[in-house]
Amino acid sequence: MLTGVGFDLAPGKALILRGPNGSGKTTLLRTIAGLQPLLEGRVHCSEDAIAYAAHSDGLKASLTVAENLQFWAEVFGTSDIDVALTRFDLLTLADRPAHALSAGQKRRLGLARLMVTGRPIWVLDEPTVSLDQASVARFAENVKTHLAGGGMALLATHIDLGLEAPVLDVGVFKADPTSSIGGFDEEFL
Amino acid sequence: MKALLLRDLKLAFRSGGGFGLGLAFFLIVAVLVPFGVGPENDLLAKIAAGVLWLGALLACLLSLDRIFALDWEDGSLDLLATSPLPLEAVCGVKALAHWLTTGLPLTLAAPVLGLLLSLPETGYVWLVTSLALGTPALSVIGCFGAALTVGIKRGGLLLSLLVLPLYVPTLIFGAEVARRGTEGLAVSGPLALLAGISLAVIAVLPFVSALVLRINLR
Amino acid sequence: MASIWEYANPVKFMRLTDRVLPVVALGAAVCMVAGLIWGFFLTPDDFRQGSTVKIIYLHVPAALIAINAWFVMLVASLVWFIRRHHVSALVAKAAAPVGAVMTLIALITGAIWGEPMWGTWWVWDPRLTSFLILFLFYLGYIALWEAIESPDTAADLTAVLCLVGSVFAVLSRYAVNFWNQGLHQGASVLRAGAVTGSDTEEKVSNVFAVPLFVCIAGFVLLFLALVLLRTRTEIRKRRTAALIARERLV
Amino acid sequence: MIPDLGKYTATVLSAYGASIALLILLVWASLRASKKARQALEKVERKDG
Repeated sequence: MLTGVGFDLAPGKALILRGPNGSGKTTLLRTIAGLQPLLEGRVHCSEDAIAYAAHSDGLKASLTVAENLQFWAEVFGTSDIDVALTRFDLLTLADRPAHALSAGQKRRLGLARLMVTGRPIWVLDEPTVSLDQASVARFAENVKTHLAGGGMALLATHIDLGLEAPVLDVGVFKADPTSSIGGFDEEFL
Repeated sequence: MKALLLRDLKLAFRSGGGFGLGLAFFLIVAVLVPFGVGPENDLLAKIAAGVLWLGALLACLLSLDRIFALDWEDGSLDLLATSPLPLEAVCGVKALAHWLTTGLPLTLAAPVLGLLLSLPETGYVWLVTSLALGTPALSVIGCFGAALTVGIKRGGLLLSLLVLPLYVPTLIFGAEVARRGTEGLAVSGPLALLAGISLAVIAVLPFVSALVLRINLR
Repeated sequence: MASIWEYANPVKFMRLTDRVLPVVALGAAVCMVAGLIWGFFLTPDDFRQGSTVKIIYLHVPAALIAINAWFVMLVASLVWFIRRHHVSALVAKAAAPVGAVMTLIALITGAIWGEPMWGTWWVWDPRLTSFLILFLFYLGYIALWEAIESPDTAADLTAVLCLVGSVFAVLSRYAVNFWNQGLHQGASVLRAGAVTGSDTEEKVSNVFAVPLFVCIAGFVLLFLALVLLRTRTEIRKRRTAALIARERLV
Repeated sequence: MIPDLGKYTATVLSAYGASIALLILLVWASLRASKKARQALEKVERKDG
């Protein structure tokens, strides 16, 4: 339910989305990831370039950490999960089933998935939820490495990750409810 | 795609996966029927093929809502939809996994349960053939129903209501093959129609399921 | 010449149906009352079926509407899918319960009629069985509409269900035909076709035919009136929801 | 005033009774839903001004 939003993202750069709850951050990210259709406008990037991570991590409780990650690696056609495990400090947990992980550990595993996708643009919705300070720092480190390698990141977050990234406040793009584009049935008004 | 198939199979076999539930249900149905209709072997022999088909169908129905609901809840479905796998392939693979974990075991178990219901000797071949041909259609149609109801809380009952009428043609032709085979009549007619339905739904419905999933993911 | 699609606009639709609905409703009432009274009081008994032939004035029109209501839903679903007119989706939604009730009437009158004719309430005749399956399709369709909260998602999903269901309904019809032939080979004593569908219509003489046509016209008009009324209800509900949503946003 | 229906009186009357009851129920339900929707809409529209 946003209107007039526009931005470019160059390789090696990140963009942070801010905005109060319900302002449309999640909707914007899902639209960019290709899960929701655009009402108007365009997204100039290939869907194949995007790795999307949302509130839920898509983990299977009865599979181990390594199996979970291996599955996504195979889906995305990559094979090396060790780097991702090391970077997110999951090596010692590799053989533990996912249901035995803490919330923060699950989150780390969910984020480690991004690395095995091998895709340049990370689209992240509140990636730091339930992470402790050390993990947040580790995650920020990983994002920086990803950017240094020519990757891009689009994050919706309220935590300062220490990234040199511009901040886009989506609150100001809120669609005027009396205009013709809205989230409800304008045809019936 | 292989990875997805292997993962789904692994999940089905691990604890809480529900594999074996369908088989157990099938067994219980076959055991309960004689209690319901009486122990006369003649009567049982006459209805065995139909009862086994109906039992297989209901056992199939039991695990349908697991096809997408679990992946929906934990967010995997979103991630799969943004992955390089086409959603049509995801639907096809999920239906295949469902068939491998329910339809195939049911087909293999059917002859054993046929013994319990004193199925005549002539019937075994055709019972297994018809189930082998028909259960894939049940899985694919069920996969469509599961895709329709994926976003609905407690959609299990609704899923049954939607899927059961769609099962009618498959059940009729499948049970007809088994019954005619048991009675020693020609089976080629219903057999061809059963195979036709299976092939048609396997070819078309994964695309429809993917369309429906995209609508639900919006 | 105004395009027919203009009436896909809710406001125009409401304005038009505001004038049309009373006329259709009146026509339905007149035809129904006239046809049923004519049929019930003023027609002779059939030499073979006695007074039960009077059930035909309910059974045949209800059965006709039962099938054609599904066709209406199918067409409306297609229009919604291709042109995204909300009114079309709502027409499909509005037609379903009417079709379901008509199916139920056809089934009940069929069973009541069958009791003295065939000596049993229910025969697994292909025609009757198909109607039972059709009734299940209606139930599933209505239940799916009720279960989904987002109206557009519900419209999309029920449209897909209607399309797929239509294919399977036709398939079931042939399957049921096939199945029953297999069961009752040569046994034609209880042939239901002789008393229910087309066979009768060929045989009915004018004495029965004219009131029957009046009844059919009455049922068609009643169906139209109910669908219009229910569509208007749905449009009002959507408008209410849209107004409340706007209020919350402002 | 009811015509002589012979031995099928109960059959014919029950068929008519059941069908007309169902039809009346359907019409009544549709009218009630329509009235409710209209009132709800009027309430919201009045508030909107």
